[in-house]
Amino acid sequence: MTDECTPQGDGHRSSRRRFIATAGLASTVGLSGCLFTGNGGQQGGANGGAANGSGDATTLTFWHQESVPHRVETFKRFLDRFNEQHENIEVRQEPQNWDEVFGKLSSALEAGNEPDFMFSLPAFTMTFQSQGDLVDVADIVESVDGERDLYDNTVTPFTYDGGTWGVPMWDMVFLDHFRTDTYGNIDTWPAENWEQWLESAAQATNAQEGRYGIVLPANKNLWTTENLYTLMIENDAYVYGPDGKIMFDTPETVETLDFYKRMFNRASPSEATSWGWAEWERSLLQGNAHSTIGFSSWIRSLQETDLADSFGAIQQPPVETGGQSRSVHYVNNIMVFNEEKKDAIRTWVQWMHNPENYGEWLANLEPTLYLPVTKAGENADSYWNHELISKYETMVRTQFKALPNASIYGFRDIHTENDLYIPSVGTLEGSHVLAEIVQQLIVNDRSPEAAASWGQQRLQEVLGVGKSEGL
Amino acid sequence: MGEVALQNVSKRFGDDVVAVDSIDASFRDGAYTMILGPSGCGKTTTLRIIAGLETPTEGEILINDEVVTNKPPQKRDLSLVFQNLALWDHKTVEENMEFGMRMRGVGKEERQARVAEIAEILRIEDKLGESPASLSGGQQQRVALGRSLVREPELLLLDEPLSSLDERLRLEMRTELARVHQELGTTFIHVTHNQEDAMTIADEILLLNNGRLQQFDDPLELYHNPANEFVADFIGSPSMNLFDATFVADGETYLDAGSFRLTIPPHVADAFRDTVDEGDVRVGMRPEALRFVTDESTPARNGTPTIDATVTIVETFGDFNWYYLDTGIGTDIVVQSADESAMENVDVGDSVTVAVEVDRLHLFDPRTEAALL
Amino acid sequence: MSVNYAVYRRLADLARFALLAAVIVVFLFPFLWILKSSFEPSSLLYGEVTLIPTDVTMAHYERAIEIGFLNAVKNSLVVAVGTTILTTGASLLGAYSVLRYTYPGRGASARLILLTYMFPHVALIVPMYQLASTLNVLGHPVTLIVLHSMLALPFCLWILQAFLEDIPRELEEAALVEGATELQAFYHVTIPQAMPGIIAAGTFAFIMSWGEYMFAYVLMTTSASHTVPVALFQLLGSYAVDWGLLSAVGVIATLPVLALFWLMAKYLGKGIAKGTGAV
Amino acid sequence: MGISEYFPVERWRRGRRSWDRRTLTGMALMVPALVIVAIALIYPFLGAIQISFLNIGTNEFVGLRHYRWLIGQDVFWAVVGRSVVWTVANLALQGAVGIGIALLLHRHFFGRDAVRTVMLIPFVIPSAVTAISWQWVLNASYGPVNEWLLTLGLLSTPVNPFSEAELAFPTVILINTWRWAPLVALVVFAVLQTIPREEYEAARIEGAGIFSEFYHVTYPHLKDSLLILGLIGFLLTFNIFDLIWLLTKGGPVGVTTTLPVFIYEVAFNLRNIGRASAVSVVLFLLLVVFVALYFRQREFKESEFA
Repeated sequence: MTDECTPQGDGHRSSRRRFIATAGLASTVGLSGCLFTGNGGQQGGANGGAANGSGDATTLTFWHQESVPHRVETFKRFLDRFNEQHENIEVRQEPQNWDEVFGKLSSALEAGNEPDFMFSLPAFTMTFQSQGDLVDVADIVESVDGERDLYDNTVTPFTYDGGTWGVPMWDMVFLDHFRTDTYGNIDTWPAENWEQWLESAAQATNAQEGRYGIVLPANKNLWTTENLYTLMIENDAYVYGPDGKIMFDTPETVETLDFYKRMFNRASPSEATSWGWAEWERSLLQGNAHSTIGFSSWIRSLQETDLADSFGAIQQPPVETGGQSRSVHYVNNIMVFNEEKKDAIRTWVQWMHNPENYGEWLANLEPTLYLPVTKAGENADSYWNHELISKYETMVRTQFKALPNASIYGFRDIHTENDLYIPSVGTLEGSHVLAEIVQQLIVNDRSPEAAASWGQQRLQEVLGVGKSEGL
Repeated sequence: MGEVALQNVSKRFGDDVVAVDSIDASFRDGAYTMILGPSGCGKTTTLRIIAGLETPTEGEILINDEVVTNKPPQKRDLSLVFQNLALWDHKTVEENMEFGMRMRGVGKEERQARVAEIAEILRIEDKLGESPASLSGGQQQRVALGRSLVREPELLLLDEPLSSLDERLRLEMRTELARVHQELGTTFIHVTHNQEDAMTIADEILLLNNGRLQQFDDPLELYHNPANEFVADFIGSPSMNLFDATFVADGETYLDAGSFRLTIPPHVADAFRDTVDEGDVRVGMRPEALRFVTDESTPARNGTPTIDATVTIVETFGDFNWYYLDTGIGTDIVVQSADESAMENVDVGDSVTVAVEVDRLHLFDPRTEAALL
Repeated sequence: MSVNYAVYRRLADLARFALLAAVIVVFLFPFLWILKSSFEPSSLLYGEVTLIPTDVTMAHYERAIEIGFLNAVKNSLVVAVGTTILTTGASLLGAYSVLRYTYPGRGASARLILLTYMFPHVALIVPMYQLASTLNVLGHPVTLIVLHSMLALPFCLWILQAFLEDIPRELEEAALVEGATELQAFYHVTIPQAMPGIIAAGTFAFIMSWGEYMFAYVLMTTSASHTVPVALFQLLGSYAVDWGLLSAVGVIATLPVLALFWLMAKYLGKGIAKGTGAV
Repeated sequence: MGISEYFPVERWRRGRRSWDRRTLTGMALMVPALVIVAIALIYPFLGAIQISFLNIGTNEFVGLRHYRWLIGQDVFWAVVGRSVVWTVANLALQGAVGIGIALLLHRHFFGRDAVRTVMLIPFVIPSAVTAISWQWVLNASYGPVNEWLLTLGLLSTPVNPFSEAELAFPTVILINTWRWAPLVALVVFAVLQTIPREEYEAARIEGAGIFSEFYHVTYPHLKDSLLILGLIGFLLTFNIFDLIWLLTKGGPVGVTTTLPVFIYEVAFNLRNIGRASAVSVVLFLLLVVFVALYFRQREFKESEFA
C-alpha cells in the first residue's frame, strides 16, 4: 500500500495541443528564416582550400563515378604516378555512385564544398553550367586540342553559352554486339537495314529454349534511354526541335517506337523490362541473349568464359539499305568547379592526355569500353598494347568508325548548327523520361502513337519546355 | 539522539489532494513510535517527509532540534526500510548492507566487520554472498533491516515492513523488531495500518486519518481514552459498538437509543451531567465491556444498565466468542465474551440480556466526533 | 471422439510446424543465397542455379579484403559504436528525466522527439550537408553519429522509458536514504537495474546505424570514411558488376550486426516489446 | 494576522528553491536528447522549410511558388495516394503476417526461442544487403525463384517482379513486409504471453472456435499494442526511402515512387531542391494532421508518448 499521491501529468488533450503548438512554432521560426542562411555562393569551401599547409602544393580533389574496384585501382595507379612526378600538386579521387551522386553534388554545391573537378557527361555538365557552377575550360581544351588533336564531336557537346564547359576525357559509343556463332548462320547477317535486322534477330530467337536474338531493355534506367535514343538518332527522330523546344511526337519517333516494340516482342526476353547492364551480361554469359546494342563493356568479364572468341560487333544497321549508320555516344568529360586551381587541373589533364599515360589509362580502366578522344590517343601504342584492345581490335576499330556519326540529345546537328543552349537536357537524363516512354510502350503496352504522344506531354511537363514548332 | 519533530507540516499534491494536513508531533528519542492509520491516510507521506524524500508544502521538520526541511535524505542521519524492501538485486546481500557506509567513505574492513556483526544479530550471516532475490521473504526482510541498521542511524524509519509477510513470519519479525529496538536504542518510526502491530510493540502511536493527526499517545491510552470517534472505532478488535442516542437528564439520567435505554446509575450520573449536554450523542461500547446477564448475576442491583437483544450470529474463536445482537437500533451490537457458561448456552435466535459497564462507556459529539466522556 | 481429437491435434501440430518452417525459410533465404554465392567461383555464378555450391572458393573474400572493404567495416564500427553510446546515453537520461521529474515543457520535448519520424529524412540532406560543411565535420564519423542518434533516439527513449518504469522508485530512494547523492543513486542503482533496457536500446541503435545508407553516402565525403552500405553500393558500378564480390561483401556487411544481434537477441526482443508498450 | 500571512516570502523562497533544483535537474537530463534532435533534425528541418521558399542556387525568395506548383501537380497527388496505399498495405500485411506468426509461436514447443530469434534476422540485415539479395533472388535471368517456378511449371516465362508495372509495387511492399513483420510478430507474441491461460480455457469451455477465440480473447488484448504499433509503423513506413530507392529507384513507370522517393527525384534528379523541400513540408503537415487525429481518436496513456 502506498499512500503517496503521484501527481498526474497534464491530460492528453492539453499535451496534444502543446505538441501541435511545438510543431507550429517550429514552422513559424522556420518561416522567419533567421536561423538559416544559404551559402551557395561560396566556392572552394572548407575541404582542401586553395592551398594547404605544406608549402605551395595544391591539392586537387575530384569525383568520378567509376567506383568498381578495378577502376578505382587503375585511377589510383595513375594518380600515384602523377603525384610522384609533380611535387606541387596532389590529386585525390573520390569515387561516387551515378545513382546518388547528384544528391551529394547538389548538397556540396549548396554548402560550397564541391570537389575541384569532377567526371561528368554532357547533359549533367550543362545542368551545372546553367546554374553557374562551372568554370570555362576553353583554354584547357585548346591546349589539349593543340597537343593531341581532339575529335570535334567530342568537344561540341561542351561548347555553348559563350564558353567550353567540359574537357573530353574519353568516349563511349553504341554498337550492335552479337554472338558470331549464332548470327554467323543467318543469311541476312550482317543486316543492311532495320527490317533485316529484325528478321535476323527473330531468326536467332527461340523462346522455348530460352534463346533470344537481342536484348532490348525497358527499365527506368540510362541504358534504356540510350537504346531508344540510338534508334531515334538513326531514324532522324528528335527530342528537342530546332528551336530547342520539345519535338518528340513526330512520325519518325512513332516509327522508331514501333520498331522498338516489334523488335522487343519478337526477339527480346520479356523480362528485359527490368534489366540493366548486369542482367544483360548475365544473360549473355548464360547463353540466353545473343545480341544487344550498347557499349562494349563486358569484354573483360567475357574472358572467363568460352564466349570470348565468338563475339563480334558492327555498327547498328541503318534504317534503309545504303543509309548512314548512326549511334549515340557518351563523351565523358571533366567539369571544373574551382577557378583558382585551374592551372593545376590543366597540368593534370595534359598529363592524362599524354599518349603514354592516356592509352594505358583508358585501356585499363575498362578495356574496349572507354575510347580515346584524341588522334594521339587513338594512335597511342600504350592503348593498343593492352591485351584485350589488341585482341578485339576489329571491334575497337568499328567503334572509332562509328564515332564521327554519333551524337547525343541536346547536342545534335540542328542544335549545334543553331548554337542552341538547352539546359534542360540534364533534367531530361536525370528524369529518365525516355526510358519511361519505353516502359509505357512495352510494360504498359501502349501503341507507338500513344507512347509518342504520352512522351511529348511528359517531356514538356517534366522539363518545363514548350512544344516545338518543328522543322 | 534521534529526536524528530513535525511543526505544522502539510503536503499537498496538485491543488486538490491534501495528503498531510497541518501535523504537529514530536517523536521521543529512542522510542518505538508507530504511525497508524487506514489506507490513504497520509502516513507513508509523513514518513517520506521525515526521510526527506518529499518536501512538505508547509511546515518544518526538525531532527535533533535542527531544521532539516530542505535537506536531502542523504544529509539526514536516518534510514528507511521500504514497504517493498527495495533491495538491490544486482548487488549481493553484503553489498546491499554495506552501501550506506560505502557512500560515507567507511573503509572496507570496518564495513565488513559491521556487516558481519549486524548479520549475526539478524541471523543472516550465511547469506551475505547471495543475491537478495534468492532469499526467502523473511530473510529479505532481515537484509532490508540490516541495510538500514548497519551504519547505526539515529533514526530508523520503517514503512509497513511487515505487510508482505505471511502471518507467522509477521509475528516473528515483529518480535524481532522489538528486540532489535531494545538492543540498539535507536529511535524507530514505523508506519503500519495494522493496529495489532501497533498496539503490541509501539511505545507510542500516532494515529492519522485523512492526513490529520487524530491522537498521539501510548497504546493503552488510545484504547481506553480515544480522543474521538475515529480513534475509538479504529482501535480495538472487534471495533467499538457505536450508535446514535439522545442524552436525557430530566430527573432520570439515561441514554435513549430508541429501542432501548441505558440508564446511567446514580453514582456516575453527576459526572455525565457535568460534561455532556442534553441532546444527541454518539455512544461507544467496547464489545469486551459487555457481558451477558445470567440468572446468577444481578446487575440491576448496582444500577448497571442492560440491553435486551436477540442473537443473530455467533463467531467462535476458541477461547472467546463474538456475538452479534439485534437490539432494534439498525446496527448489530457485538459482544465479546469468554464467559464459559455463556459460550455454552447462548446460541443464534436466543433472547439475551447484556449488561453495560458504565465506566467504559464512551460518548462522542455527533458533529465534531470529539470525545465527550 | 478422443482418438479423433488426438489425430486432429497431431495434424494441427504438423501444420503449425510446416507453416513455421516455411516462414523461417522465407525469412532466411535471401541471406542464405548470397552466403552461398559468396563461396562460389565466378564461373559458377553465371551457370545453373544450384542450392549447394559445387565448388567452393574464398577468392571473393580475398578480393573484398584486397579492395579495402575492411576499412568500411572499421568505419561502420566507429559510427555504430558511437551512435550506440550517444543514443543510449541520451535516451537513458531523457527517459529518466521524463519519468522522474516534472518541469514545464516535459511532455512537449518528449513529443518533439516524435517529430523525428514525421519529417522526410531525404529533405534533410541538403541543410544537413551545409551544417556539416560549416562545422567542418564532413566525412567525420561524428556527423553520422549525431544523425544516426537522431534516427534511433525516439525508439530508444521508448524502450528505456518502459524499462525504467519497471524499476521501483524505492530502489533509488533507498540509495538516497543510505547516503547516496542523486547521481550516485543513478549510477549505483538505476543504471544496473536498467541494464537489460540499456542493452536493448544499444543493440537497436547499433543495428539501425549499421544499415543506414543515404546520409552515410552523402555526408561521408571521402572514400576513406565510407561505411559498409556505401562501400557496398560503390561496387555496383556502371557497366560492370562482380556478383561474387558483391555477395562476399554483403556477407561481411551483415556478419557483425548479425553476431551482435545473436548475442543480444533476448534483450532486443524484450526491448522492442516493451518499447511498443506490448508488455 | 500579520502581513506575512499574505506574503509568505520565506515559503516562496524555499518552495521556489526546491522546485528549481528538481526542475533544473529534470531539464538538464533532457538536454542531450534535445541537442541531438536540434542539431540533426530541427536545424536542417528549419533549413528545409526556408529552402522551400527559395529558388536554390540564386537564393532568390519566391514565396509560395513551389507550393503552388505542387498543389497543381496531379503527379504530386498521385504520389500522395500511392504513399497512403504503400503505408496502409504495409501495415495491414505486417499486421496479418505478424499476428499469424505470433499465433503459430503461441503454444510452447521445443526450439521456439530459437525460431523467435532467427525470425528477426530480416530486421537485422542492412537494407543495402536486403535490396541486393532480393534483387538477385527474384531476378528473372539468374535468380533461383524464377528458375524453380519455371521448373515447377508455375511460370511459362521468367518474370522480374521489379520491372512489371503490376508487380513492382506489391513486390516492394512484400519485401518491406518481410523486413518488418518479424518485429510485429515479436510484439504480438509478447502480448500473447501476457494473456492468462484461463481466458482461453474459459472461452473453450464456452464452446468458442479458433476464430471466436481469437476475436473474443486474443484481439482485445492486442488492441492497445496494435494502436501504438500502428502509429509508429505509419510514420516509419510512410517515410521509408532507403529500401524502395535501393530496390527500384521508384520505377518502373513510377509505380513505386512514394513521397520520399518523389522528393529525392525532384530534389536531385530534377535538380529542384526548393520544390522538393516544399513537398517535404507538405508531407510533414499531412503527418502532423494524421498524428493529431490519431491522438484525438485514441486514448493514449500519457506515459506512452510522454
